[in-house]
Amino acid sequence: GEKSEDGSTETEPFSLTLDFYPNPDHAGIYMAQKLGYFADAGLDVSIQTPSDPAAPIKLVAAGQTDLAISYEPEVLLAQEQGLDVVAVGALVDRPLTSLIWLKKSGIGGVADLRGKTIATAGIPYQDAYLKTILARAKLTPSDVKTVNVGYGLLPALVGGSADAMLGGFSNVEGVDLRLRGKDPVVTPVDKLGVPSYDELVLVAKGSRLGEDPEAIRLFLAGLARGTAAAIKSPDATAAALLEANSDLDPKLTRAELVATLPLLSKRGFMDEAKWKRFIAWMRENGLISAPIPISQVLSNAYLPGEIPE
Amino acid sequence: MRRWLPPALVLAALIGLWQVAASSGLLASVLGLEDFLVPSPAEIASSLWENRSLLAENAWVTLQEIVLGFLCGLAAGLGFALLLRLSGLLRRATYPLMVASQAVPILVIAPVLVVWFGYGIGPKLAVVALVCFFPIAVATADGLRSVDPETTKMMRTLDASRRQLLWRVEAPTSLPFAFSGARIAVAFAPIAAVFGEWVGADSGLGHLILQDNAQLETARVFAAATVLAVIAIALYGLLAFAERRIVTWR
Amino acid sequence: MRRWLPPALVLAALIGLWQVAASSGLLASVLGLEDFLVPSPAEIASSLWENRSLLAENAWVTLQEIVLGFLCGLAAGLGFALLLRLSGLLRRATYPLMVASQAVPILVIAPVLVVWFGYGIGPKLAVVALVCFFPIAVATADGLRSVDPETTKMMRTLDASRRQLLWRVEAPTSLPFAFSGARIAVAFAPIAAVFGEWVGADSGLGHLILQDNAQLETARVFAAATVLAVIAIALYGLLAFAERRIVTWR
Amino acid sequence: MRQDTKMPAEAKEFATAGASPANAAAPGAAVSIRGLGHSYDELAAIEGLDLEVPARGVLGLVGPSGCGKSTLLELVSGLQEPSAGEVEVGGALDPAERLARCAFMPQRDMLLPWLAAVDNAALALRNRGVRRGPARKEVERLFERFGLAGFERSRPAELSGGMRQRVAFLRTLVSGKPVLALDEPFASLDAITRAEMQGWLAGALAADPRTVILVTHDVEEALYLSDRVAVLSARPGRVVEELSAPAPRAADRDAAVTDPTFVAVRERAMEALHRGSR
Amino acid sequence: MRQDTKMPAEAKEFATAGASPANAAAPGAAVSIRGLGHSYDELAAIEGLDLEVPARGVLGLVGPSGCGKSTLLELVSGLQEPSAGEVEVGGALDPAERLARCAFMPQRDMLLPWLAAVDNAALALRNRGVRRGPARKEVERLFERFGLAGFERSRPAELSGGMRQRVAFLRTLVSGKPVLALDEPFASLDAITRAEMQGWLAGALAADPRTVILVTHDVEEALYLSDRVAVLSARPGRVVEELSAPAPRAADRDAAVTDPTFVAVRERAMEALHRGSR
Ligand SMILES: Nc1ncnc2c1ncn2[C@@H]1O[C@H](COP(=O)(O)OP(=O)(O)OP(=O)(O)O)[C@@H](O)[C@H]1O
Ligand SMILES: Nc1ncnc2c1ncn2[C@@H]1O[C@H](COP(=O)(O)OP(=O)(O)OP(=O)(O)O)[C@@H](O)[C@H]1O
Ligand SMILES: [Mg+2]
Ligand SMILES: [Mg+2]
Repeated sequence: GEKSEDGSTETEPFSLTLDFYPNPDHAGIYMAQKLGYFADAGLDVSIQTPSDPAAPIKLVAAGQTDLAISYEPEVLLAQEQGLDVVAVGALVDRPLTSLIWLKKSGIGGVADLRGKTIATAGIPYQDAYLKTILARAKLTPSDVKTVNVGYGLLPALVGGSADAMLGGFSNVEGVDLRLRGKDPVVTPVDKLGVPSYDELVLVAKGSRLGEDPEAIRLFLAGLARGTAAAIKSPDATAAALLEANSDLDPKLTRAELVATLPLLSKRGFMDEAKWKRFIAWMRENGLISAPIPISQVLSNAYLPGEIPE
Repeated sequence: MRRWLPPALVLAALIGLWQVAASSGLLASVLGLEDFLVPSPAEIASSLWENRSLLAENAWVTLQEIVLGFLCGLAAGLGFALLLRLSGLLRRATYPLMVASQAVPILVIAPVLVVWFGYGIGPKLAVVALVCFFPIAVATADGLRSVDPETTKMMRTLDASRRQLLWRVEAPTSLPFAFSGARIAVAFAPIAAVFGEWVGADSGLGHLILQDNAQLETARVFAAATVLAVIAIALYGLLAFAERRIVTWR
Repeated sequence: MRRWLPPALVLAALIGLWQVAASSGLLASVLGLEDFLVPSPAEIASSLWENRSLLAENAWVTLQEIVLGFLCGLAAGLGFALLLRLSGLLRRATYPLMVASQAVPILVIAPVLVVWFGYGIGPKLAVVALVCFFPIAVATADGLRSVDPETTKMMRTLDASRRQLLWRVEAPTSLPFAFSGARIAVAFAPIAAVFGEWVGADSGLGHLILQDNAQLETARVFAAATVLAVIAIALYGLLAFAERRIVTWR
Repeated sequence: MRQDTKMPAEAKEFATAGASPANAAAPGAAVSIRGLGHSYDELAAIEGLDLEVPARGVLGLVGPSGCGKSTLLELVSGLQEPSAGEVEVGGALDPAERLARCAFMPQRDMLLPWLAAVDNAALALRNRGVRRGPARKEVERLFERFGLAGFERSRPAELSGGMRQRVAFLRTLVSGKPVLALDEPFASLDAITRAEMQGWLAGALAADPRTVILVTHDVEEALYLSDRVAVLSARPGRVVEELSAPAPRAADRDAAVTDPTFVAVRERAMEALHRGSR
Repeated sequence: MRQDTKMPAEAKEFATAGASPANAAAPGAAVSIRGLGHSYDELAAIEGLDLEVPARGVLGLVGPSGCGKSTLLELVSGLQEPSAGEVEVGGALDPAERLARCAFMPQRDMLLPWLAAVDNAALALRNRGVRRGPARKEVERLFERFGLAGFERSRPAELSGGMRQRVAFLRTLVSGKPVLALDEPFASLDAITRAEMQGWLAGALAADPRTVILVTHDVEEALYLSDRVAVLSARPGRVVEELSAPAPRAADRDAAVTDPTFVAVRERAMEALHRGSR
């Protein structure tokens, strides 16, 4: 977006589809939006919020949105399905998905899960996490009762119809439970034997990258600035989030934000070695069949060199 | 006035009981319903009051989706019923598809809806219309078929064309049926709008419910649901009133 | 035989067109439907075949939920309609609640359902029954009201008690209406079962759809949806057949 | 059964029906109508009617179309409440009690389309708690004499107008109530069938008398079947003239109706009807 | 309007209705019924019927209840197809053409409950494309003479049985078709009103002749209104005897029906009816 002589900026429309409803994971994005970093970069960013986390990656592949937030496992599955999608940056470069139970349940460790009920979001690769986690404690999936509760994870755990839940985020559900005085025990899956991966990544359509990568570059640069700003001033970030989403609960959001900011990837860099290890794990667990050439799934080429001020 | 008393009383009684049970911890102990699962009426009421502007905004969005979607569904349903009536072949040919269309989870076609209608009011209207269309079409079609054959003979011997038979006899006969269908449809419409919003939305009661559900904001979830219920009852009442005004010969 | 031909042909034609459009890339170019959004009939068919046993298992689970839930809803709906008929007070008092019950998103009461019924077939039945109950109750109630007052006079002068009037006149009169309602209900039942499974399940077509959707297994998602549609059509046809057998005087 | 076995066939048939509690309660109830008036909104259907029907008496009602005959029958049977005056049936003013004592045959047959002819005819018995089997037997015996043999299992839609009317007539009779309010029971019957039915009714009433109010358009019919005949004026219906029949329900109908006195009375009735029709 | 201005009032009223295309097409169509038979499943309703009605002629049909009169009218009007034999109306055998030439008045009035009396009566005109306003005017003029004045806007449920029947009769007449198939048009009218209507019909037919098939239970009515009267036997309906009326539609009705020859013919008809009723 080059400035025209009269000083007004020509901005190009740019659509971003979130992974799910707005939450502190998106702090950098809303900050950049609020502080006009995207506008400076000549982008007029519109933010879409789906309710089905599997939808965004399809929409990006369908060319319906310029950029979408998805999950590393989802990206790999998309590749397996032949979708033309590439991860161009990490929003959160480590697992947030956690195994959560309540202290009062008296569960000391994974081994105590034998015969217990575990609520999941009904996502196969997360069931695979559980398998790996249980295996490390010498348990098999048949030793526990898992039930797919879709959106009902928290109610299931808090309501006592499940003893533990897998699928909640440490920085969202985890914080939420703590805030409600349920003192939960929250363990991200990479602490339980699942190879680390980038929980939230930004994906673009491969062919699109070939044609004009510029907008993507500009966006990622703006996002990096936004993230930096967010980390610097949490309060302003909270304000930005709440302003943009009046239906967020202020108290909860602030708490989540505190827990989230340290987890945000500053530049969005993705570690190929880490991805390779995770791909291997996915194959071992039969989630993907063919090997996936790393160059196809991710590219750090569009990230800003150093974080611009 | 007297017509409103009984429902009001029953409602008051229920809410009262519920409140007592909740505050006396009975719900938790007996029914196992802790207040973050099912808030007490008092909590819901205060949430309704505190979030009145937020709820109002979102309710307005959803109400538009419901009303417009219902109208589309109504038009489609009535039109389809007439078509079915006029062509037995068409009837046999498309009826199964019509039924099938009701059995497809929105989740499955959600991306398609987005591709076609974007994130605007489009997909919500589509979902609401799809849901409302069916009961209206089925009920009206049944109504059109329910004409006494003797009456048809009478019309035929008076040189009625197919169209005249349809408009002068079959349509009036089917009106009460059509209203049944419409009332059923309008009661389902709010839910449909909620699902429509789950296709992708940044406002509306459905959006709010999902958001709050994720945050375990149970009181506000129930507040939103209450607003939905009120909308449904209001629209249903409106239709029932219209029916009494239009179907005067029964 | 001839009755099955038209729908079969239409269906075949549609599927054929769809396949052609898909394989010739028309869908993608014109409608923007890439095959990972909407797989081609061929893909769906092969997925149906490859996963036949998996689909069959889960379909069986869901079918049970649908049928049992529908039966509960039917019983409740008919019973409620009779009650409404017998007491005008009850009618005015509970009708609004009945309507409201349809406007509450399952998501909102899901935790309650789980607490009460656990993760077994219970919550699914509850959801299906809740959805089926309404159209049946409304349609039947309307039918019971639609008796010609002259007929009522005739029965009264023959010393009919309220119950006899209900069973000998009002019930038969309302049968066609009840069937309309039941057919509408049974078409909605599969969706209801799917949502019921989203409350919490480890098998069933709804569960399968949720999994495959997260897995981007679009072909199998559509395969499952197809099975749902077939179930709906089959049950609808069954009811229509029963109606022809029972309502012989029209 | 109250009747002894020596009575004629018609009687027996009729009698069984007669064995109803209502009937036992009030053996042949008298009907007295005092200052009766009824209006639908502004429209005055009948006005200041006074009529007396003794227990087991038969009153014929003739009057111009739309003068309120059907309305009157509904008022008597307790199906509507009068806007003025009162009706007493077997000593009861209360509409519910009147309803219990009167069997009203509406002008339109009102057969139930989903019931076979027999079951339509047996409705009253079924309502009284008689099981389907016996109830059907009960009425089927009469189908033969009513010229309906072979149509026991036919649905109303498969019957001719006159057949439907006969089923409706039968349905009313077997209710076995002390008072019969018949609204043009034979209007759609041809001369022969009609004469047969009249003869049958005459015989039945002879064996097991009832109080009957008979609305008919056929003055001759009224005069043959009734003890007294009231001629009503055009709306609002008032009594123009009341005549007593010369030979009520005489055994030889043809002879009776051609008898000069009968003809004379008929002329007077016609003349009154003329006067009443303004 | 084909009629000139010198004709009597009735005629004019009737005439407007007469100005229908169908009528213009076939001025007074003749009806001939050859070897006609009809069965419902096993049940033979009518068998081997042969009847001729000349154009503008009036045929009266009397016969025992259930002998197939209504069925016959439906067959003639092209509302049902015979299982044997053929019907020709105005030279047309094709049912659709017959339907276009015949106006059938069903035994039950079949008024539409949601339409006011006028609109029910005006149905035929409306179907023919006449706007509501003119159509209503058209029929309202006749409401007076039919004794329905003041009930133009009443719903059928607010009319008496006889009033309903008159509306249905009116509805059939104004269709202005060359052939009228009337199924007991006056069955629920009292003697006076009935005589009035008969007189009106006689006058109207005199001014603007039509081919009429008149089913009635009243032999006298049949003989007064018809040129010829066919007496049918009990089901399956066959022609027992055909008589020609002594004084069809005579100006002075009372005189005509009391005339000895008329009475004699009536006796013969009754006697034939007896024979036919087995
Ligand atoms: N339900 C009603 N609402 C309004 N008016 C009515 C109703 N029923 C009857 N009337 C009016 O009351 C008057 C008398 O009606 P009713 O049926 O008693 O006459 P009737 O003597 O039986 O006539 P008919 O011999 O033709 O049967 C008529 O003018 C009719 O229009
Ligand atoms: N739709 C039908 N289905 C079966 N049988 C029928 C049907 N309509 C008439 N019938 C039978 O055909 C015979 C003749 O019926 P129809 O109505 O023509 O007699 P009708 O001469 O008009 O008698 P009425 O004088 O009593 O009106 C009757 O025995 C009747 O049972
Ligand atoms: Mg009457
Ligand atoms: Mg007939």
